[in-house]
Amino acid sequence: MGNRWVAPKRLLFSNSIKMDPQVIIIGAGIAGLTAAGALAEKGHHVLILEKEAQPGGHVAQWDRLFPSRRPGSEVLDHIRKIMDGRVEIKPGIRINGIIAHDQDFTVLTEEGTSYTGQALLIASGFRLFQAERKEEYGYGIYDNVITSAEVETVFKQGKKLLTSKGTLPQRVALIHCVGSRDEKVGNLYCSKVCCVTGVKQAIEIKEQLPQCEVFSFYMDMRMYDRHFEELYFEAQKQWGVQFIRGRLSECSEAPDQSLIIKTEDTLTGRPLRMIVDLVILLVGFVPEPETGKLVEMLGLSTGEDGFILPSDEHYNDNLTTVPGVFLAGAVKGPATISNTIADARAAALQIDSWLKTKP
Amino acid sequence: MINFNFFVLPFTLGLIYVFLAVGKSWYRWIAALPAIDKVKLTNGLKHPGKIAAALREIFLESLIHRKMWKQNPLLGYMHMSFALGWFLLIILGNIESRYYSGTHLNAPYYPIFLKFFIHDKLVLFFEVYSVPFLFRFFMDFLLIFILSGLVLAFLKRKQSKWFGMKKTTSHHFTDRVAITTLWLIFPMRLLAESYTAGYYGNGGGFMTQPLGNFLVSLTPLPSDFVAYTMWWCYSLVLGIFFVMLPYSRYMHIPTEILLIFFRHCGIQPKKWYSSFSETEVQSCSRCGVCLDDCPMIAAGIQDSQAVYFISGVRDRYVPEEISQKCLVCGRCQEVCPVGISTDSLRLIKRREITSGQASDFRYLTNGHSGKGDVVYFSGCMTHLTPTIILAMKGILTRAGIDFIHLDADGSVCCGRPLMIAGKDRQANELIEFNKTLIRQTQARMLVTSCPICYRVFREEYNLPIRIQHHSQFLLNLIKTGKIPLQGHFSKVAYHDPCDLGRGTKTYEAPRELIGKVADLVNVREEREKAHCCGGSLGMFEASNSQRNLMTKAALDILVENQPETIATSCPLCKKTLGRHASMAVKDIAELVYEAIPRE
Amino acid sequence: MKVEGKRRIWKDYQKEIADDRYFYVRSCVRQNFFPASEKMFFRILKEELGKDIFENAAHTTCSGIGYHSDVVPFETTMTMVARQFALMTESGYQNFTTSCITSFGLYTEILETWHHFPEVEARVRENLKKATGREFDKPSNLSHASDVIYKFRKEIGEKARYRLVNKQTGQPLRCVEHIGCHYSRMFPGKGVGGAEYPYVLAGMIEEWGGEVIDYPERRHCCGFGFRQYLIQANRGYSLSCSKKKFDSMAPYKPDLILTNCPGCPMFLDRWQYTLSEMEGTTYGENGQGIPVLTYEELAGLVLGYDPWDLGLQVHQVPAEPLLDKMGIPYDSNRKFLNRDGQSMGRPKAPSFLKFY
Amino acid sequence: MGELYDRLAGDVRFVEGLKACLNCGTCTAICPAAEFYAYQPRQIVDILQTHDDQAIESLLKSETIWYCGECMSCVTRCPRGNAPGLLITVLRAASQDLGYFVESEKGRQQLAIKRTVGEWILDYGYCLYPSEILPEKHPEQGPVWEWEHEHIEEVMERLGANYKKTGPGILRKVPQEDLDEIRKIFDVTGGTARFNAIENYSKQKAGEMGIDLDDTLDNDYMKKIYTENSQNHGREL
Amino acid sequence: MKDFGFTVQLDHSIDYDAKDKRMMRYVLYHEPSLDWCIGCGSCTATCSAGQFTLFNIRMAHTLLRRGETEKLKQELKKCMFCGKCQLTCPRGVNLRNVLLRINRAIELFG
Repeated sequence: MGNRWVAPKRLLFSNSIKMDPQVIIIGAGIAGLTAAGALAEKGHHVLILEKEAQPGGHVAQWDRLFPSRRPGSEVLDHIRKIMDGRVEIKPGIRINGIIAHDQDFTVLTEEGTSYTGQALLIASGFRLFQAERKEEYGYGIYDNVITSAEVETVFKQGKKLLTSKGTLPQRVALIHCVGSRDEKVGNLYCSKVCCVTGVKQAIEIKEQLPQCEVFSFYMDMRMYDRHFEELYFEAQKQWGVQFIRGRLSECSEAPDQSLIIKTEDTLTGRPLRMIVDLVILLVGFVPEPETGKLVEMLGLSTGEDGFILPSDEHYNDNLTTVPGVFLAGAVKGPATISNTIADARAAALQIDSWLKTKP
Repeated sequence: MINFNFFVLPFTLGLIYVFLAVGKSWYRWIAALPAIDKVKLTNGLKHPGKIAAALREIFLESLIHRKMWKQNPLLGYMHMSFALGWFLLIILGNIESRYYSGTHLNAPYYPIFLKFFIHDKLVLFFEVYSVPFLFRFFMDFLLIFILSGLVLAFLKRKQSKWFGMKKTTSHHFTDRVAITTLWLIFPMRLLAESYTAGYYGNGGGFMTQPLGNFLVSLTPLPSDFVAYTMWWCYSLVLGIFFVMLPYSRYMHIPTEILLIFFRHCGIQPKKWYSSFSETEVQSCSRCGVCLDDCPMIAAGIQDSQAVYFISGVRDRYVPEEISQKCLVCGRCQEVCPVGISTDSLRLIKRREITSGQASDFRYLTNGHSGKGDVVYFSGCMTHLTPTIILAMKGILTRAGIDFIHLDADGSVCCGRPLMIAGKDRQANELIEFNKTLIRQTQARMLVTSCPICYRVFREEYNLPIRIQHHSQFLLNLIKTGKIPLQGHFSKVAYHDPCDLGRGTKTYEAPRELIGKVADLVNVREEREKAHCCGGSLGMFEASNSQRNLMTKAALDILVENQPETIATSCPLCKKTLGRHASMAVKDIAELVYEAIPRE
Repeated sequence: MKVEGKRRIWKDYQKEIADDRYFYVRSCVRQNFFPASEKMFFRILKEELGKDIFENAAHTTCSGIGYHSDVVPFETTMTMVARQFALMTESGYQNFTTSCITSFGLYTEILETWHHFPEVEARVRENLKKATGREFDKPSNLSHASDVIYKFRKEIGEKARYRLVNKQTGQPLRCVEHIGCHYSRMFPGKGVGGAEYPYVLAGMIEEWGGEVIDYPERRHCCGFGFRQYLIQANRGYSLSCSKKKFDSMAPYKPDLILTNCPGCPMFLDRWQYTLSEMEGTTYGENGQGIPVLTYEELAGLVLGYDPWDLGLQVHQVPAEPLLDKMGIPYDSNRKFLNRDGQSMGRPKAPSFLKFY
Repeated sequence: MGELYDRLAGDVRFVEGLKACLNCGTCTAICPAAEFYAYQPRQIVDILQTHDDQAIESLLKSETIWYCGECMSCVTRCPRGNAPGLLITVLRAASQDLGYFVESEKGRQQLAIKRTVGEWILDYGYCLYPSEILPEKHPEQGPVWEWEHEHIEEVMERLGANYKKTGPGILRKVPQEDLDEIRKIFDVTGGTARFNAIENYSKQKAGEMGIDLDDTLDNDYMKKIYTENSQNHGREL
Repeated sequence: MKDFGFTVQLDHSIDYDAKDKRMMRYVLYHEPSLDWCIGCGSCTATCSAGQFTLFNIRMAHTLLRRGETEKLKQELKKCMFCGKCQLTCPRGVNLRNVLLRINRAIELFG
């Protein structure tokens, strides 16, 4: 059995924490944490460097997950359980250099400390699109234009979704494809998760405010994954969420701070104007700028979308052109949580076998 | 000799009342008949043949309850015992009373209460074959006959399943009073006669005399007094029943008689609510036989079956969704003991709802329609099952028929879907349009693949040319050797489409046709009793899932004898059944086409 | 409404505007309807700011209206524009300033086109040579006249004798800005403040003490639509567009509408009249309408020029109520006098719209 | 790809204007023409990207392409970088050069524009000139313009214009040699050809319609195209 | 009032808040399955009337939702009621009843 010869290794590490880690993971989001857990289980010594003060990444900010609407914390706790005690996490780290030796990598931080590992896993994830950039939607200008992320925060705090005046919204519009599929902001790709997030939030809003009319403005409903279409159906059948095919063109504020949205009702081919109390922008994924630095330091390549390219998109999805540098999760582009977890496990497996075959 | 006593008054008054009430209604309905129907009626009544036929039906249905027997023997017997038993009791009672009174004219109550007035003639043991004895014997016999029915009726209330009825209708107040009194009538008669016989020590029959003696021996009270009270009760329940009858479901008894006469005089349902409809509605006995035979039950729909719908009509309020919640498959019509035309009643109500709705088909501009010997109209639905069109065109070509496919590029609907929604006026615009198209072809025959079209072609188009459903047409081709057959299917179950089967009574042609190309396995409920596939265009208020349940129910019966293929002759049925069937569902045209050797 | 949000965006769209030596080309529409505004632009730049601004008598239209009403081919218009550049080059200037927004948009578009399709530029140079024997350099800086005023809004503000403040109440005047569609719609980067929240006029208003009012149909076109106005049968479109804007801004009770496009002020001014004659509806308090100003007129007013020198008398919607609010003195008797002080008679008074 | 499509695709504005439409409708949403006419910019782009010559030809002959006001609001919004407004300019050019414009009421109006704005460019060096803006043709200009027009010299002088005079300045007389240059430019670059096309096709059509059309501004055909809306164009229900 | 030779034009844009929603409410109450529509257009594609004229069921549904009663009235008259649309609907919307109910709603509120 594998364990027989893995055992001494683990022994070796357990009594020499001081020693350099085998694997350095950059980013303590679900990708980083999952990979860390998987590697630790295989007996590798793992160190995670995280720029935020707290691990958990975006999932930590999210209330409930699609399609099942189970709390995000459940998933996070599960992942933590696997790695707790076996993995060391260094929060608040700013990386300002990586030196690749022939056998290992040294990561230099702004604090001047340095960490060396034989393998490097980039799991630094993504950033949410900054809605201000979609100027005509008036985010940051009109008080009642908010993002899907803010909605999650409200739900996570167990609060009610209210207008800027503190009243219950009578009508809410969810806007799809904000910062995605839009050359005006330089993102031609689809962010994959917004459609279903929109449907999920629409349902959650109806749960919370049954009297509230919820409209969803979409171009295509991309319900590509398991149970997504069913969720969409539920939103229509059970919650009477109304879906209007047409992309939001512009938003303006009425004297009473409600919003006048302009879109085409493409199924009638006519402009449509509607007054809503709250506009929710379903913001997409953009590459994490910090990751850009890593890409330069390591001489990796990115696609037109700015996300890192693996050495082969089909069969070497977790490898890069640089031996010893691996990828997991949304650094490679928009991904769901379940995809990310699976991807991180795959990365761990790749790293494990790489470390073993290493001379 | 004065044969009178005050206790006969309730009965007598009740009897007079019921005769007046029923007479009044009959008069009202007849008076309200449209002129044409009045003529039909008077002509019919001059025609002894028709009267005879009517009487025969009345005897078979109202007394013997033939349809009930078919439905379930127990149920049939129960109804017969009451109806026939009572009828004979009255007849025999009259003869008996004449024998005693020696006159033909007796007060109406006299035969009913005969045993009260007549009890002096002592019948000795050796006079077994004397007239009075025989009378007493048969009267008692009939009484038992009726009471046995009563017992069954009582059981039915408790155990309707035994009578093949899963569902029964509930009763109104008047119904309850009527049924209680009805049930009490004969036990009362029994008691009255028995006590009397017991008191006098004679006058009873083989049942009433011993029972009388026994009862008298038990009763502490003076038995003449008890007997007298019983006669009062007997007369009272009779009286109350008669008074209640016009306001209870038992009104169907006199109404049905009138209805039968109407029918035999050739009076038919109208497109609008007519006096005929009213008699139909009033003849409904609320027996609820239509409940179990309604395919909607399979979908858990239990509020809009014919009996409920009709009682709504009777009470002059039918919620729209009830009128619309029906497959109009005609299955209930087949089993209704009274033979009420439930479908046309349903459509009458639908017309009231929708006939006003606007339509505008001016966009239909008379395009080309080539000429041909036979004009083939595939129909809208068939456009959704192109294999049928393919098969038909293949066969027609192979048979060397000079045909033209009238609706090759899109059908103008035949109009039935509108009619079944109650929009006849709108439908006629389409009918007129199609008629012109068809005439232009100068064809001698119109063939369609869609029973829906076929039915409306026959019922509403009155075209000067022959109209056939493709099942009939293909059968003819085979018989006349126009198409060679080679292939043979084994174990095919045939599903009767509502509009082809019950709609146009076309049961044999498709079966014979299948017989030519396959082994037909029989289906438990077929022909008149075939289930609707669930896809009916007549249904508006069923959800998709409810329709699926009906389809599954129909399929379960079709597959009972493990067929390898399900055959039907309606594109809609094919599509509907095909959605859930585990085996191939083919139109008979496809079967035939596949059986033709390829060249 | 969070103004910080807008400020952030305004910061992102700061364009390069030359600070002297402007080669100026006139606007077809402004010359006809707001001649004094172009006059004022020269006076402000020369007299108030001491800048060098030059007009070449040989310059002409860019043919923009002809182009956008589709009777003039793109090829021709590009060559017309090239000719203007040639005149600039010959006059020894590099900073090109247009009085017209349509022109500004067109110049921008053409320069972009030449940038992406050098072969087109080559062809145009060839054609120009063939037709006129002229050659040209592309301008090193392209600006609209309103950009220039925006650039010097502070200087003007410092010299201001009047501010956009209601003399009685001391409240800032509620100003609605209307940006010409072709200013930044096609190339947001080429306009101060971008396409969604242009700052070019808002900047002036803020600087000179007014309050900028945002309203739902702020971005809506005034409705010129070229062929949609030029042909009488199509003017319903033009009218309806402006009506839409008026109805949308009315609840905010604006004191004035400020514009940077030649056509817009004319339409926003005339359509108020037309609507009043057509439906009896007037905007603004007691039927006086909402005054519509060009940025030069407004600059002139704050700098204390005589309203009649600014040409406010040729507005159909009277400016007097605004002047009163701002506390600017004016002599009603001189409103319709010619240069030598003789009367030119008076226009007829409209049936509904106030007339002073 | 058809001939007609290739012809359009030859135009740089077409190349800039047509990337790939995903039919989101952001253009129609804010299009003034879509508000006041039976018009959708989205539909235009959608038809063009079918590359279907038949569809394109009927488009060139239709009223539809003439509804746009070329405000270019659509350009700002398109998430795919299409420019419906630009495409319209290309379509209108083709419609005129191919003579399809006379097939639609709105298209026929081009002659009136050519004979006014078009000619004025060549006559005055500017698209408009006060003397030409007649109050009777522009009632909406109101009494002030009427008054202005009546006293045009004085008013222009009062407002500091150099009306009809030589040298630089507002509304000056553009020197003849410069006007000649413009004319040359029009000859060389197809402006004149466009003018002739509009004239000839219009005269032809006027003949077909049996309506009198001479070279003046005042004739039945000109009156008709300038003032008439014989059909709804989606202006009212 | 003065005649200028042109007038203010109808605004085609759907002002959602200005429209009458009674018909939509009525139909949705009586036929909730209409809420399941995903606007795929199968109904319109197969429509019998659609073979002969511009009749768009998907459009009719949208008009209903937007409260565009007048246009809806005109549209619906063209329906032949054949039921093909219902057979092709991937979401199993009970379309014939929808059409019937819209007609009813037109009678009630039109």
